[in-house]
Amino acid sequence: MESLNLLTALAHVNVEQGFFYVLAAIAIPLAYGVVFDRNVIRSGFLLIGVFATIAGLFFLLQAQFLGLSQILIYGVGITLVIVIALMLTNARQETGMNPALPANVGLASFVSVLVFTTIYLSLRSAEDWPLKNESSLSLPPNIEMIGKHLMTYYALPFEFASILLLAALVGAVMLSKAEPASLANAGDEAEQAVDGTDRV
Amino acid sequence: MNSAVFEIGKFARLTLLWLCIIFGAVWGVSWSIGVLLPAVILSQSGESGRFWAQLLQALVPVVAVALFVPLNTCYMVLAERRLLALFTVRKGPNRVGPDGAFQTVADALKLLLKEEITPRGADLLMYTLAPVIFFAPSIIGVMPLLAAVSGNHPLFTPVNLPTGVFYILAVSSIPVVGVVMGGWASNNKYSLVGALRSAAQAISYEIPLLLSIITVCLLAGTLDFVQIADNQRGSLLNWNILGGGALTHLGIGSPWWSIAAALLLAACCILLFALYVICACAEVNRTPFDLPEAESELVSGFNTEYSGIKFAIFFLAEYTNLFIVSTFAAVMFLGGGHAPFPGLEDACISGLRGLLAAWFGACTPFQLGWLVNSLVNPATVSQVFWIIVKSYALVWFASLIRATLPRLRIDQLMDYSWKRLVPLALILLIAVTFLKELV
Amino acid sequence: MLGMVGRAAEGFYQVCRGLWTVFKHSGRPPTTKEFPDVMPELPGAFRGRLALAVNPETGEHLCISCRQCERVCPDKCIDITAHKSPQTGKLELIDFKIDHGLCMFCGLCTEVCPTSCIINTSDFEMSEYSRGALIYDLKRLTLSQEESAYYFAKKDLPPPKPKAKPAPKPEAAGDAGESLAQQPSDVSQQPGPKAEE
Amino acid sequence: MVPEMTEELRANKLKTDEMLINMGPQHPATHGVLRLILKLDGELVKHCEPVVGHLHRAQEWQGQNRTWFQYQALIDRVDYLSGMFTSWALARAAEKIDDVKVPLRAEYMRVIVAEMNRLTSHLLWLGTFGIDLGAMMGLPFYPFREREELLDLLEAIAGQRMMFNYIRIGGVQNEAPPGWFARLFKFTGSFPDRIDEYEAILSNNPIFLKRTKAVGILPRKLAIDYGVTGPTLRASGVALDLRKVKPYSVYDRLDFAVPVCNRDGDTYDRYMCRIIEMHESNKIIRQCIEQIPGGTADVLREKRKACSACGKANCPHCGGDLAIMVKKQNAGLRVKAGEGFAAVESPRGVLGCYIISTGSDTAYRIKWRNPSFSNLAVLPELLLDHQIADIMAIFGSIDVILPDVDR
Repeated sequence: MESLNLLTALAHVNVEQGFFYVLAAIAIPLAYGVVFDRNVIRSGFLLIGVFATIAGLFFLLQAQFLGLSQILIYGVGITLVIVIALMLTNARQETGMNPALPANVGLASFVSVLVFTTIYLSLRSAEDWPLKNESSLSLPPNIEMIGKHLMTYYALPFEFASILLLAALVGAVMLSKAEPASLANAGDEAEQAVDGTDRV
Repeated sequence: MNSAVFEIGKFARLTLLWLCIIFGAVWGVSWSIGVLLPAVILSQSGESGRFWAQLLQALVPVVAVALFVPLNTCYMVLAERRLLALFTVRKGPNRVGPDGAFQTVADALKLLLKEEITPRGADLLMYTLAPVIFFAPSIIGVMPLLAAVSGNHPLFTPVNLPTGVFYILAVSSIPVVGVVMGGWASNNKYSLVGALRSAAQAISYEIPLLLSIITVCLLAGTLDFVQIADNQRGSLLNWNILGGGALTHLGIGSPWWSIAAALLLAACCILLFALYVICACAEVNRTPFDLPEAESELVSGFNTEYSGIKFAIFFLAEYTNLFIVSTFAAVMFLGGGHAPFPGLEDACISGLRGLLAAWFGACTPFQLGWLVNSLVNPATVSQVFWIIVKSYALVWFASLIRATLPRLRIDQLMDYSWKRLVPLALILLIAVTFLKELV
Repeated sequence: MLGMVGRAAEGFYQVCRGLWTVFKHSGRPPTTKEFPDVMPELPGAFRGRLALAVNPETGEHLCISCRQCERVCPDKCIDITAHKSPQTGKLELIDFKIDHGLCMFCGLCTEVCPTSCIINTSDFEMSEYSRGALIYDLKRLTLSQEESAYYFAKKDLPPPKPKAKPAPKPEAAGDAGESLAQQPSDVSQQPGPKAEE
Repeated sequence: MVPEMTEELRANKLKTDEMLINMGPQHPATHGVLRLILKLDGELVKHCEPVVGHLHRAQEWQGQNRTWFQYQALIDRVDYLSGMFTSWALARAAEKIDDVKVPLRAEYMRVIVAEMNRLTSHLLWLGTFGIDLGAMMGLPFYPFREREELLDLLEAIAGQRMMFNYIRIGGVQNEAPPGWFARLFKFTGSFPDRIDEYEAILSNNPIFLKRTKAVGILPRKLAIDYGVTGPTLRASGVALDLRKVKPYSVYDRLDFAVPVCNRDGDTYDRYMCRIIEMHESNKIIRQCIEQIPGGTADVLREKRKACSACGKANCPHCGGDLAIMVKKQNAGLRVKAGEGFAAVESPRGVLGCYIISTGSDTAYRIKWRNPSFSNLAVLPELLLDHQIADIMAIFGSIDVILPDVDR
């Protein structure tokens, strides 16, 4: 990353901007792939690619810690679990179905447009993004800074987040431990519907 | 008996030859494009050449890694085969080149020339991408290690990240994506099972590995490789494996609790090292944990269907990962590039300096003397020497483990990680934190 | 808790013991035999390529065309061509073919040979580019005098009687002549254990 | 533990897809060409169906179309790791029909070579068992080193390393070459130390214990029901060893123990059984060398030199014991009309041969009772609810030779 800095200083051109567009050009098709690829597992892998490019964006913003965490936790850990979960489901059944019913499409596009607009508007409203100018974040040893902020200024959100995660863990344990009878029956029916296929 | 000694001698000779090749090539190339070429450019074109000179200098780490990784893998594979041969009373490859020194080069060439087979029904994109994703992290993972290995040599300072340790940990978690991808994409059930196993294994062993590394970082108080290595300067007692200097602070008049704490800390750190070695073995799929490619069960696991250059890339990355993990351990626990005894390092440096002076000092004009001086810096050479000794010793130890231990089963593996290693790592984390304050 | 620590220590000790045992082996001489450079020392009983020995002293062919080997061969890989010499009325060997691609080196032919003519040599490197080349004819099968002497000594075989050839020949030839009719009962004049009719 | 987990899974109805895997016929760990059709739930084996017959060579039929003499040479190939035992079973069955009294020296020679062959078989099993468990590099080579020495010895006496064709109807093929007994005796002296070395690597290794203890438990009753024999049965607590139960040849004159575990045997017990058996076989060989009538081959040679008339069956000087075969065999070898069954204790279990002879030079009918076939039959029961990795451990521990299964 420092070498990147060096190059930036040397070239007298805005390399960062160039890199940003390159990363965006990779990320957007990948993201489309995640949505439109008919193969669920494949789109899971593409999701990893999306996260990786976003980590690259973090690097561009000099947020090393964030970028590395992004790779470590989202890029590999969580998405891999998702992919494995997808592998364990019956993918052939998924690809066999036709989700592109007109009603579904309409609803889905309505929701996506809504979400996109919301995010876009909220982003627009902030006129100046003071990322580069906030000296505390752009200092190289920013892990220390993040640690301090987490333990002092952001202590409450941090604790909330950890409680949320704990709850999620407990919930996961509960879910896998015992299913309600109704759910189990539903699962039975679902199984009967599925042919004994051996291909994942 | 004589013939056994003879075989060991042959192995030592091979090692020497290959180390000369690897480090000679890497050092020569990095020096010429990092020092010589920029000097020439600057002297020719003055200020306008500054950009190109600096660009070349910035490229040094990349070129060095690109050279180092394949050469190093060639040596490591050869060394492993020869060592396994030694352990199993055989001779090992000894036909290609002197004593079989270039066997792996020949093997690599053979792999490159082999037909690439894509199985029917494979997901071509994922199938092709998988080796790349598996290999890329091992290349970029080596980079921060370069600075630590070379004693923060000016050429490699750019890749010395303040968050080096964290960087390596993040990067080393990526290969498993390649494994899962390749295993799934090759449309083979053995591959798929291997990939799933690999994912489960990587995710579970990353936690104790991370915890053990975090503990060392706490002990050292930094995430910077060079600093961690520098903190262990001095002697064996300063190494992190013995508590990072806790023992040296003890004097005659230290209170008993301080002595006890220091000894306990040292014991904890040795345990920590054992923990790291176990987790690292699991992380790079070495023998007791080589389930993803368990040969007797899953044919060859995730790379069953790979052939030719793709397989070669998997192979390359696997050994590079082993090297990264070993060097990492050498820096984190075994004092980096510092000699185990206080006098030894100084003796190394002054001896080298004397040697250089004797060879070049008397008869060379100023210019050449400068070149030589920038080429061979005695302190750097000593540093590189010690760290290489340590990391290859760990690599050889991995070979010994591979020659001995059977493989764990997947549920036992997970059991072992979650029920033994994670609690142990947590206990050690807390213990080390407290003991460090006590000492 | 203490038990767990004890078990862990025990396991660690045992792993170290195993590692040490393996490590010790690096100081032992390798067992590898570098084959093309160092030829193995084969015992006399080794059943390698089949060959026809000659009398080490006189150089005359030992085969009397009795066809015992041809009959006993489980693979039927031996093919003998002989004819009755018009002059002497005795069998004369014309050609002797062994298909080594078919042979399984069981050594039965060498056991039944009455004159120790067909023997298993210690030669085992006989790869060829075609199956046809594995069919050895009389010329390729016949050993030189020195080789015959070597194998007679190595296999501890009784030396052939030098000039006793005319004496056993009519008997053997007669035997072989009858056996041309492929009657197994003819051979049973050298009976197995309790052969009976 | 694994079984409880599946119980729990079943009770909670957690849905996962079953996977059908074809293990073999080309798989590095199926010891040849066995095909296992496995239904997996995750990594757990839910159903296993062994498919045999890829190596069927009609060995029984060949016995009806080859003369006795020729068939003896072929039959080594049935169980290629212990050819001596198949030869021995055939020879004993034929001798039973024919009422042949085998010379005592030949009986001793048979025991020696057979026990050597048992050692080679067990050594190879140990090496491959290590491979099956993932000890890929170190362990397999040490047993193979010792096996090599034994095979060299067998080669010196029989002429080949695996297809011995040494034990014949009426005796053994030939006398041992000079110095053979001395070499063998020297080997048996150092061999127990070598076994201790293997044990230092494996027997107490925590990973090995985890992989083998309580894995693939074969209850006593199940083993008997399936007709399992050999070390696999003895590890399950049934003391059936023909060498002890129905001593044939000269086993009643030898002092040796048969290792039997007094519980339902798991993979570790089967491993231990074979390790101890190697020690016992070593002991048997040593005793035989000491007891063999006429002394070792070198002594015998001296005796024969001194006694000029030893061609006789009952030589007063060197005794009738010194013969190694009843009569010199040839292509016209015949066996009396009749039928008979004889069995020997091969490294894998009871190896039986049933012959109907009509008195001609070929058998009318030959039927083999191969231990591997029965031992393999129990495999699906053993594999149930075990993991993929355990398949190899269990399959390795019952020690099946595929040609022996398919004949």
